[in-house]
Amino acid sequence: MLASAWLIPVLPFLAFWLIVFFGRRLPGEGAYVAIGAMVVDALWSMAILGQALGGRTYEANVVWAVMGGRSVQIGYQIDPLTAVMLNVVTIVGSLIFIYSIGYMHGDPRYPRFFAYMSLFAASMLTLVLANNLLLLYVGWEGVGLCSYLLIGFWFERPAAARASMKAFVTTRVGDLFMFIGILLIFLTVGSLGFPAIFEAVEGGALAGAPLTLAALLLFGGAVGKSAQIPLHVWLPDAMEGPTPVSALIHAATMVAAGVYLVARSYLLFFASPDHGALTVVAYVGGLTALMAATIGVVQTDIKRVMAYSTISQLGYMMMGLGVLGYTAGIFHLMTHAFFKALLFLAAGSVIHAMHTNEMPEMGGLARVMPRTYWTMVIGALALSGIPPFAGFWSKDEILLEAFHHDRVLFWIGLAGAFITAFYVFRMIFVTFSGRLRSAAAHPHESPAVMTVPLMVLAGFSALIGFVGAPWWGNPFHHFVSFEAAEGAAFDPTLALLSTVVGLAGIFTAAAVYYWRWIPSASLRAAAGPLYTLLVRKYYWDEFYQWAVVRPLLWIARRLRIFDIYVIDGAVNAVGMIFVGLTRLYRIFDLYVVDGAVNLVGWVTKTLGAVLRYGQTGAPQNYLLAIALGVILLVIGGIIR
Amino acid sequence: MPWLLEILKAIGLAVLVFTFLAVVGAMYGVYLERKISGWIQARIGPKHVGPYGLLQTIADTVKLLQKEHITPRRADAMIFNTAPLIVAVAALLDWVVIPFGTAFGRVLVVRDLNIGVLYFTAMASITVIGILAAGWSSNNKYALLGGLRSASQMISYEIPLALGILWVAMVAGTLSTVGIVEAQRGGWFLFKVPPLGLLAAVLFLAAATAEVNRVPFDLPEAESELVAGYFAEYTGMRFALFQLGEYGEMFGMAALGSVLFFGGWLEPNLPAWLWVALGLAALGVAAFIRFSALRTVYLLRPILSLATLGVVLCAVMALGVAFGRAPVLPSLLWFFVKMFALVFFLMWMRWTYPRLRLDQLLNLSWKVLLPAGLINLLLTGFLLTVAR
Amino acid sequence: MTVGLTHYLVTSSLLFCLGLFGVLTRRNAVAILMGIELMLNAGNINLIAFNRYVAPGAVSGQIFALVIITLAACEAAVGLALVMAAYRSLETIHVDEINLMKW
Amino acid sequence: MGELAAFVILSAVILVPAVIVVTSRNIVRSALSLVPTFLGVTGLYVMLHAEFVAGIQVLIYAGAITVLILFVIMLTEGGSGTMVRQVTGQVPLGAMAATWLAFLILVTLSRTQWPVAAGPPPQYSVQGIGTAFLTNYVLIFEVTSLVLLISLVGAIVIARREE
Repeated sequence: MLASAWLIPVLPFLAFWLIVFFGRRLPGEGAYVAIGAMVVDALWSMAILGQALGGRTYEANVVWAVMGGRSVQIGYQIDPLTAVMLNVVTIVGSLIFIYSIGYMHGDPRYPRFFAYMSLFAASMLTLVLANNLLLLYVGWEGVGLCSYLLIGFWFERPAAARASMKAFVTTRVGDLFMFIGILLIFLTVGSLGFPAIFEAVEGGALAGAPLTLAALLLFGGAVGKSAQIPLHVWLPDAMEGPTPVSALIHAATMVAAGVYLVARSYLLFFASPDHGALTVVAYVGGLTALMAATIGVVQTDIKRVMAYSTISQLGYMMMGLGVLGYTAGIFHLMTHAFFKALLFLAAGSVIHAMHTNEMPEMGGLARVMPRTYWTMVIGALALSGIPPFAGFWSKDEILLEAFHHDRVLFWIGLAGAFITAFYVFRMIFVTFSGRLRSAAAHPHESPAVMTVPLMVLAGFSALIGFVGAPWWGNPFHHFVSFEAAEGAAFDPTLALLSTVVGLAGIFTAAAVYYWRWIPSASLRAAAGPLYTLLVRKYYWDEFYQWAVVRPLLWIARRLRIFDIYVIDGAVNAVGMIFVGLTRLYRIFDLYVVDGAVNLVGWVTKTLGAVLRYGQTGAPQNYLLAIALGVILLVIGGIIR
Repeated sequence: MPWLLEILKAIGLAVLVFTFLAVVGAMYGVYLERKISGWIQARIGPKHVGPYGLLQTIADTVKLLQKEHITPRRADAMIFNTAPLIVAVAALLDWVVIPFGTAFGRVLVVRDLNIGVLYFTAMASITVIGILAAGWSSNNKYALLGGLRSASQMISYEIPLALGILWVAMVAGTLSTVGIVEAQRGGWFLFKVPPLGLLAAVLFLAAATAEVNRVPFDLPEAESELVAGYFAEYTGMRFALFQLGEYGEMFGMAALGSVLFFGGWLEPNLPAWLWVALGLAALGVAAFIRFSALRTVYLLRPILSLATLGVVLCAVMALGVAFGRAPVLPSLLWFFVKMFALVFFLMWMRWTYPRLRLDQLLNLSWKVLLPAGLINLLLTGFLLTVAR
Repeated sequence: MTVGLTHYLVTSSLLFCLGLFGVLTRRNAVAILMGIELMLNAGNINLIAFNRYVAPGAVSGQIFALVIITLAACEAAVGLALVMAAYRSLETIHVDEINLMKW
Repeated sequence: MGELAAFVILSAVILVPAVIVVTSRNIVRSALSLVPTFLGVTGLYVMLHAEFVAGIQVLIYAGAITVLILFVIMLTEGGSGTMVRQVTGQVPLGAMAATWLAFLILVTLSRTQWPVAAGPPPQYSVQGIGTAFLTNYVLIFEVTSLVLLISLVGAIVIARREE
């Protein structure tokens, strides 16, 4: 079972090729193949989780290549972290796949969608199973590619095409750092397997500044993938892709890969002098959390709200990891995967009904699509950390850790929690309460194939938190834990505080958007410049435009001029010279070479004209000739 | 001169076999055919000449012997006159490798070649030439069509036949008929590696039926469309020779079938009480038919006779067991019982089934029997190798 | 006197030359095929005879003979198919009348 | 003695019909005359203790190839059995070549010493041949089967009547 775990990524990969080649001829136009692969993986992962709970771990390696003296090994491992990630990916993945049947129904490139999704699942599972940076990097790039393909899935829309480009390029920046980090580690340690690296760290072979540097470089990759400041700009635009993609890739799994990377190589961060790397992680995370949350408040596109919320939640995870809350971060990763996938799918269901993303056009959908409504409310409660829903436990743990290790971050996180609750319920109220504002739309409840996964996910979001519940001895902690970073004890007052903050956020949202005591317009007027700042997303895009894009373009123009006048000039000059030479050569060619060729041709022709009378075309004549030849030969043989 | 003795011995045995076949095969083959067809069609069949019409076919033979030999004008006389000989001789040569049983501690077989079954198929395939020659030389379009049909049919059905035989050869590990029979001491090949043995037997029987041009594969001599096909023009003894060849071939196939799949002359090793039970059951059936209103139903006559046969067999068997001597029946008898059971089966099919169309026939051979046979071989080989 | 290798060789060589004669002189494509078959048979006789007399222990000669028989079957099948095709399109199987691609 | 007699008889059975094959003006007769030739060759094989090859010889040559040839003859003009000129213009040359070749081969035979291995006639078993086929000669075996397959397909494709 554990020994054959390498088959888990292989299954979706096979599904990918199958669908690519046989596409529409497959059952369900390929959907069933992909779903089958995912479901099998899910069951498998559950079994693996069961065995991992029994305390069993597994690791296997094969030599992939030998570079000089060093042999590069690739392999996979099963440990609690991997087991948890496996389950998150496969379970959420299969639910989203099923949902996609309904959402992508009638799309012209329906099979291709499932092919890409399968490929993504394969890469993600590879990434999760890898026990070395190399294989992990392979999966990492794989998911990057799939994200690119899937964001640009509707490439007819220029927006989608541009968004996919942006996502790819932005993440590349991070990946570059990560690659450098990997090389650094390989040079210092001489191996890419995590066990070897950790040994080196513990043995002190890799320590001090290089260690911090390597950790930070790796973190650069994580920043890119997990859309942390300053590389967060791609994620909101990535919402141009189909909603299941946003749910699976840009909420549940891929963006969490960054967090997973940090967690996987946690020792590197932890061992850096006085947790330098960790502090960076923590502050980047915290700032991201707060900033993204504030932006999320003013968004009108339902999916963009989700996107910013995702960014801020990822910030929470980073923060959690940063403040020595290893378990808390992973825990939040898991819970977030479930409830954010739920929220996205619910939003997708809404979009499916309304054929628009703009919340101002919606409203009053609660009556029309109750299932979607209630599941989404559960998701929202989970997100805003109201007990007993999943989000509460994990977020509370993060705040707890922050409280114990870094007060500033604690307050940031608390503020973030308030804003989170506010924007998510703002979205709920604007979308579902009041009356329908768009006359054109005729909303309807989505088919069962979409709502059933919603309900399942809602169940998860409601209950999954209890695996971290303190009064059951907090089992998750004992399962996934980093022995050096001991989790702080549960603190009722803090829990109460975060709950109250969350409720306050909800109440404020209700006050503004449900009871309308304070009309939102007046708020905007009051907030004035702050509002513009938020709407402009802190001018990040403009900043990049000014700081990166424009200089690049300027240099490019200069280079173009250089290219035209110098390089092309040189090439043309060479061309001229050769043209001249060939003119000379042509004469020689005409009279000498052609003359020879013609001579040969003439000789052949004349000979042929004579000899052709020997060619009767009747095989028997030829045979006769052969027989006579044989006779002559035999005679010769006898005489000699 | 040992070789002379060898030749003489072979000739002597051949003559024995020939007479046996000429009498049993041709005459009583025809007689059986007519009787069974009679039963199946609720007629009585021949009954005037001799008791139960037993002498009917002898009379027919005599008649045929006196008839004139007509050679059609513009027919190629030489080939026309040789063709029946080819058919008859080929059919008779089949019997060289058929073991009839054991007596005086040696196997009763003309020649136990170490390529026995291969030889059999080869001889069977020779028949085609005779038929083709006959069809062409009698300068008659029906005959020619019949000849062509039978050529295509036999060529295409030799392959499934060979596949069926190959299966047996593979399981038995030898090509010699005697060896194959000896290999079945453990149990009939019919039940070997079930159900593949059965499949092979079905293949063999179907192909054999087609090989001897009998219904449902009797297109070459379809009376209703080709006026008896390739021997439409033949008269008198040559016609009789064709008949002899045909029945000899059929009996040969039946004999080979019994050798390949039903353990040849070996007696099935069942416990005595089972024999007694069988005998009583057969007796019961017979009595029921005999004394119930059913006796008027001609259709049941074969069952009646078979039941009687069964009774006799089982009675002898039980006696033998009682006196504790084995083998109870002489092996010859066992062989003939099995052979005639198959013959009866063939005739039964002939009078039960309609005729196939040519395309159906070829499709059956190429699209059903051939792949089935190949897969059968493959599977069996795999199983045997794995089992070993 | 007993039969030796030479006897077989003589027979086979005569058969071979007869086949050659047929191939050289017949104008019916099928007849030419028959000649070829005769030549192949002659070759087979040689193989078997040599196998029997020169290397009795081995079965190489028989193997080759079997292979040749197989190839002869292939050759007959394809050749006769060609003859059929030619007859269908040209209404003749006489090689000296089939001169579509001559000159 | 007996062996020689058998051999002579068989040679006659081989050669006389062979002459008919190459000379008869009736194509069907020459086709049918192939049969005794092949059977005679079979007899030689039996005398050489190659029973298996003999069986295959009958099965393939007499049983299959001859029938195929007859078939084609009957599907083409031969079916009418009309007598047409069957020989090309190069009969004398061909006859000359054939006779010369025969003569020369015989001369060569008479002047050659074969390394004949003495000893009792060997007993070839089908198992032996099969084993040889699947061990030393497996490549030949596979290639032959491939050729067989290809020629099968090719024959079907060529002979198919184009719609």
